[in-house]
Amino acid sequence: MTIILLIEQVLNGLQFGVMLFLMAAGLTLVFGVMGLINLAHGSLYMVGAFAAAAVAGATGSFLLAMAAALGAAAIAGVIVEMLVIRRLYDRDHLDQVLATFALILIFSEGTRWIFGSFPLYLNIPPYLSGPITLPGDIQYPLYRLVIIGVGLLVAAGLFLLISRTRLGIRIRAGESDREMIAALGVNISVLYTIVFALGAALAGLAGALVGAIQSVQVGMGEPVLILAFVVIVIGGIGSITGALVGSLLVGLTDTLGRTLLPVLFGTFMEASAATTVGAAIASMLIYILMAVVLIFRPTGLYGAR
Amino acid sequence: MMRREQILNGAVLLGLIAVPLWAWSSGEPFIITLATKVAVLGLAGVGLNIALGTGGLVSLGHAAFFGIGGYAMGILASHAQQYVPLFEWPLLVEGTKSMPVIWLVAIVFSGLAALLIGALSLRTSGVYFIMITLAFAQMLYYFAISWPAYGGEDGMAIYVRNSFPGLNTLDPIQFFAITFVILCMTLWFNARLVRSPFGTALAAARQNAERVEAVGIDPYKLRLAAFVISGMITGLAGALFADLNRFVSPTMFGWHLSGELIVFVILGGTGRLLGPVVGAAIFITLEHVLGGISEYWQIFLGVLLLGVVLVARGGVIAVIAGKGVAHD
Amino acid sequence: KVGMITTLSGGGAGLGIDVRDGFLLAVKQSGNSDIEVVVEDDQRKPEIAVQLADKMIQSEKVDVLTGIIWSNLAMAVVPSATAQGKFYLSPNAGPSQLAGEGCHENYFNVAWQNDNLHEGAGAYAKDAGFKNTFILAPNYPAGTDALAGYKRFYEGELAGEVYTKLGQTDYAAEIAQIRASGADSVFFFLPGGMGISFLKQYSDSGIDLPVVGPAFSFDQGILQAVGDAALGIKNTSQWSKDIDNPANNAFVESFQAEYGRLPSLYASQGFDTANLLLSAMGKADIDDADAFRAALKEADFDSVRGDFEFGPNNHPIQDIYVREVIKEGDVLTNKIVGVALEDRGDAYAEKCKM
Amino acid sequence: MTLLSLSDVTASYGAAQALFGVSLTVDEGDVVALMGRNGMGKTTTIRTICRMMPVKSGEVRFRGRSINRVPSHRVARMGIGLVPEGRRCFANLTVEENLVAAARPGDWNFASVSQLFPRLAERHDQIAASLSGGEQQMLAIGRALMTNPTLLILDEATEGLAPIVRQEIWNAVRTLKATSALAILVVDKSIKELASVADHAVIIERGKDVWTGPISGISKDVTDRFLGV
Amino acid sequence: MTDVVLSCTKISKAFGALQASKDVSLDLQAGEIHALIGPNGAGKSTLIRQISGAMKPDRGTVHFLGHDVTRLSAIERARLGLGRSFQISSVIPDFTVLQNVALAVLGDEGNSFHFFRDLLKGRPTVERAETCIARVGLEDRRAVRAADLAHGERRRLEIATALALEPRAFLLDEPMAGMGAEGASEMTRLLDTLRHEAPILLIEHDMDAVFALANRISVLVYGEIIATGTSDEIRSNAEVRRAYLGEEETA
Ligand SMILES: Nc1ncnc2c1ncn2[C@@H]1O[C@H](COP(=O)(O)OP(=O)(O)OP(=O)(O)O)[C@@H](O)[C@H]1O
Ligand SMILES: Nc1ncnc2c1ncn2[C@@H]1O[C@H](COP(=O)(O)OP(=O)(O)OP(=O)(O)O)[C@@H](O)[C@H]1O
Ligand SMILES: [Mg+2]
Ligand SMILES: [Mg+2]
Repeated sequence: MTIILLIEQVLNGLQFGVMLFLMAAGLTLVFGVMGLINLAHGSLYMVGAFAAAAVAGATGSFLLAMAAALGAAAIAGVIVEMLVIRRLYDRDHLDQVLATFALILIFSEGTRWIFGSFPLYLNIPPYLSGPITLPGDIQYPLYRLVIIGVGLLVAAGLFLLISRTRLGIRIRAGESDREMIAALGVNISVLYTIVFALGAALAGLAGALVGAIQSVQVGMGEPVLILAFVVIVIGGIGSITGALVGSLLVGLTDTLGRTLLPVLFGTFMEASAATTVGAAIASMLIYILMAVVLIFRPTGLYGAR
Repeated sequence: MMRREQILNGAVLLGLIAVPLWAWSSGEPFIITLATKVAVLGLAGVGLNIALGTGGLVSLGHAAFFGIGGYAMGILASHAQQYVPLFEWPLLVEGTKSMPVIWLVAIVFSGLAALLIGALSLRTSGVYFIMITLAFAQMLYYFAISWPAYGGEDGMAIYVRNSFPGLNTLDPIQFFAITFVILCMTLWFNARLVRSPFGTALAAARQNAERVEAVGIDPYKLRLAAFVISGMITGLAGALFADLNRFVSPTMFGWHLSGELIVFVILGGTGRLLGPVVGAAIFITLEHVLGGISEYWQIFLGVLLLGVVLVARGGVIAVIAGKGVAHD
Repeated sequence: KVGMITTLSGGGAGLGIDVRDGFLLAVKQSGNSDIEVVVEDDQRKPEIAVQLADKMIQSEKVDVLTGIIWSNLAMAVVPSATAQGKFYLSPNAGPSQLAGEGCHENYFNVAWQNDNLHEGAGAYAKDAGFKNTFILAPNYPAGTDALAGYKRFYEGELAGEVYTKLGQTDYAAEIAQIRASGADSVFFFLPGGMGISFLKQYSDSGIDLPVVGPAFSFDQGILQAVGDAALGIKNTSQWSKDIDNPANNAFVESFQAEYGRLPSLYASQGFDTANLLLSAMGKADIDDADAFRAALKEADFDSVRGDFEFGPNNHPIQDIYVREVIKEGDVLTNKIVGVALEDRGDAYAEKCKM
Repeated sequence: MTLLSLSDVTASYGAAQALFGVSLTVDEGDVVALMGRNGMGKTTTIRTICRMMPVKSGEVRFRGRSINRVPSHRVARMGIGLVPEGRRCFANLTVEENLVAAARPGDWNFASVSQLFPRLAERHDQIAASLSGGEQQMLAIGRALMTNPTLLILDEATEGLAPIVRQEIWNAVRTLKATSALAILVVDKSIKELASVADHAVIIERGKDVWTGPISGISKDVTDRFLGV
Repeated sequence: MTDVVLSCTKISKAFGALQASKDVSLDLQAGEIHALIGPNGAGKSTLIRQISGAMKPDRGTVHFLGHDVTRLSAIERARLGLGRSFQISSVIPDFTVLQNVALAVLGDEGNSFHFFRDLLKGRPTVERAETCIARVGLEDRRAVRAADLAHGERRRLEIATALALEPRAFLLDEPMAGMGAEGASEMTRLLDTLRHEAPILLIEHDMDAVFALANRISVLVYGEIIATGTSDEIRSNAEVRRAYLGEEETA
């Protein structure tokens, strides 16, 4: 393995990490800030991707498609929050798990009912497609660089929103004592609806952006959901910084594990056995990472202690 | 209020015998299979309920123990089937098709796994605990998928159900009887456990660990013991489930299964003795009734579950029997 | 009476729906009222499939089972169903165990042995003169079988052999490895969404090595989602909608008329399965198992893929074609460009002792 | 003018009724002491005023308007500032964030609160959860003041405070009373200290008001009967 | 009267720049009530936490009944007989008063790993619990869930729990907080008798109670003990007046 390839793989790892962050951002927001375990986050991600694919198919415009993803997911978020989620804030996590699990079923099969069982088409627009050449003669797809950019922007924006604005303070206050913040004159229900919609919109955006280089299909949200949970738990719940660091860590571990482990095993094993064993361990790697992090830091890297 | 729950519990158990008996007399063996499934998954839920309901340990990784139980059955039985010993060194160990032996192995190994996973996971709490238990189950899942010796993703089919002395296990009603008796024994154990000093201290640690420490009891040890007991019961259920299907596969380790077990527990009523059984019965009935109605039946399932969470707070048992020993 | 257990809900539902639709279309066209089809959804879970099989056998008292899409579900259901004396006709999955040691006289595979299309790809790679191929597949039994199948006919060097995680969605790392490996071609087996992701990302990476793969990632149902990234790619299949025979032409036309979409590979397999069954029903009574088995074995029906016969292990002996993805107007579809393997049986037949 | 009035208010926790008809009024600029033994319903009364629990029957009026159905946050914005029993600081926020979270414009701001409780200014960057008990109590009072209320409700606001701080708080209350029209409803266990600041008293027993009058009118007989001293 | 039951020597603890305990030395002798007073944030609760084992001191040692317990966990110290109450009531909300106290009895008996015995059918356990409940005057409320208790009642439950442990020394953090005048005087009476069972280290801001009860009073200011003495000595100490008591208390 050459140095250039290694660098490229590190870059791939970082890129994958940022992509994960984009998926995890909305989840941290809702989960960390509002204390709600939202398993349906993956469904909102799917809603965004489907909305984008539908609009892109109808209009041919990628930007409109992104706007549609944001809008559709936000609206879905508002509806879900007002009908269901609102009643779950003061319940324990278990009720939230069950209710949002039910939402997954409704969303998935509802989407299949509307769009059918086959994957949809959503592609990178021509002006963002193809590779560009980075220093060191690394060929790198432009679109992935765009995703990195968007991810970092979202990270910065969220960080400022939560830690620097009054809105952020109030949201966090509500997380610690909803009844009390209301008794002090803050309309926490509206605030929470807004936050949930924002989280949903971020999920939708992630779904649409990522959907262009993956497949837009029913059930696409589930693996993402688990990964996003892994990320925010490693980073520490409620911490935007943690989510970013967690994503990068998971991205790097996964990518490098996938490429390096088989090589590593190859040094003392027969080649084809090494590829299977290496791949098997690589597929467990992020879970091993998560377990190790939690064993040494029971509340994640940036979690409150 | 307590009384009402006891009467309800009795009614549920009676119903669980009556339905398969009726099905047996009217030649509907599939209904018996379904009832057996309820009993087995209910048993797994009862195991989870000890950790989750009494101990407050929300494990999203109980599929790990369920799967270990299943694979204990699969591995032992497949070796017995092919007359290949498991290993010959340091001592010769043969496979077996005897249920009691398989159960014992399932219980021991899932208990050991729970000890290990619990010892590490219990350092965390809350959502972190949920996720770290999930992580361990996922590791086993991916391991099982890519481990070729025992079928990988394809799993293992055991063509003939294992044997139990004196019974013909291939007869659905007899196999049901086995699972039902095990379920009842476990429920009895669970009922004793909840009122015992251990159960009381465990429930106290769920609500306020600091208080429990202040009276000189170590919550970590309580929880670990509860987690191990819980894992062993779920492991036993896994072995039975494998025998019910005469088949094991990595999906037994999947997070869907962990999720379903949680759904059973909440649906019936967290911390209720028969909660998981009621939950499993409702879920499985819905699955089979709705499945025949529409291709999009999961929408209806989703709506129903949602209704239960929003309206029937504290699970179905709480609605019928009142709050009683509720944990709100 | 036929029990169909297939995947109708969740992620992989498209395949099951196509098999079902193809099957029911054939039944409808036959006008045969003796046949009753019970369809159930297995949710792609082996446990559910096993229970449904029990239900079909015990309660519905079906004579023939069919419909399963996935190998692992087939492994769960088929052995015990055939052990109970039922017939099983596989419209899609063909795991190697069931072709070899685990074969059974009541088990008929109407699609292919799992390795077939990969073997075709390997044969094509050899014919096309590939010398240094990079191959990848998910790390599970079907994935290892796929790479083994490819290597069985491919004769060049391997630039790399990679197993990916099942369900993986991001292939940047693998694509970088491909770029660095000095390969002259790529073979991949990534069913479902994995293949879509891979192809989109591959085409965006700017690498333009020739790619070959089994038909699964280029099938009608999935192709539109891959988009132009798939154009020109060679893939191997035992069926294509442009195979020119009367049965196929009629099938494509009537399927489109009935369901308003182009038929997929899976639909063709469902259609063939039903026709095989109907042909046997015309010759023998299902209650006479031996006669019925013999009737099935004759495979006396007009397969949409042309010549079709069963080998000694009740698996097809058939041609594997090479197709190329083309665009017909706005619609992506496939065109046959050659034959990779003629009258191919499978590698496990001699292990089958029936 | 009457600012707050409760007439025959009842309320329950689930099936258990806690208030059986409480009536009281607080006039503008008035300091009213709400008294009674443990568990008699003082806190429950306050919770109904702040709409943290539903009024079963009877009526709560604030500024001439029935607030039986007004949501909690609206009531607060109409001008009620609450220092709840048990402090209930936002544990995961810093001192400063606790203070600004619900602040509304007016005389009370971070500077004036810091002046009242210098200790808070010193620890402004500390997470509330790690404050000492008394510091949390100060924070809760400061937080309520920052909403610039017209009616301040203090539920055991001096619990756990050092005598010297308690004196400061009572002094502050006296100053507020003298310099602004702020009305105060106060629950506290020290009758002696209440007597020095309150104008009126309402005594609650088993969820009903049993004695109302000027604080100076509380006789030994009344304290013996209702307050158990 | 001079047996030292509990002592801490030169305990120091810092939170970042804040020195919450500075070389604090303190002892508790058999049969006495030793009151610890001081301004809010002086470090009283922090000190109690270090003595009870909930927090590790940076430096210094804690001795209990002649053992060096500095390295023992809170649980082990509780088992040795160190009973504590929390400044903010800490009860098991879903348990009844009786169950709460029975749990403490169980802790004292030291065998919570019984899987079959029915806890509330164990006579001695329940009897012991009921005695403790009666001593704090909660006998009428024994079947009420702790969550449904009023604040003052919950404080009493807290004390009953500490009693049930039959400790060799009590650490009480503001036991009077939230009690009405009546409750406070009852509590004063209770503590007065309690000191003969086990000595009490008492943190309290209720000066009436402190002056009435304490054999000795130590005053902690900014993490340091600035004075130790009898009620009268402390009452007349000018520095204590300035830092803590203010003017009225001395009147
Ligand atoms: N959350 C609750 N659920 C059920 N009952 C409650 C709850 N909170 C209080 N109660 C009951 O309501 C009654 C009145 O309680 P409340 O807290 O209003 O008393 P209080 O006068 O404020 O007493 P204290 O001086 O102890 O604070 C008590 O009998 C108490 O047991
Ligand atoms: N974990 C912590 N991190 C930072 N500072 C802390 C922490 N715990 C306590 N402090 C600070 O240490 C000081 C002492 O706190 P402590 O709780 O011991 O005070 P106290 O004497 O009990 O006061 P009170 O009488 O108000 O309860 C306070 O200023 C507090 O803010
Ligand atoms: Mg109160
Ligand atoms: Mg303190």
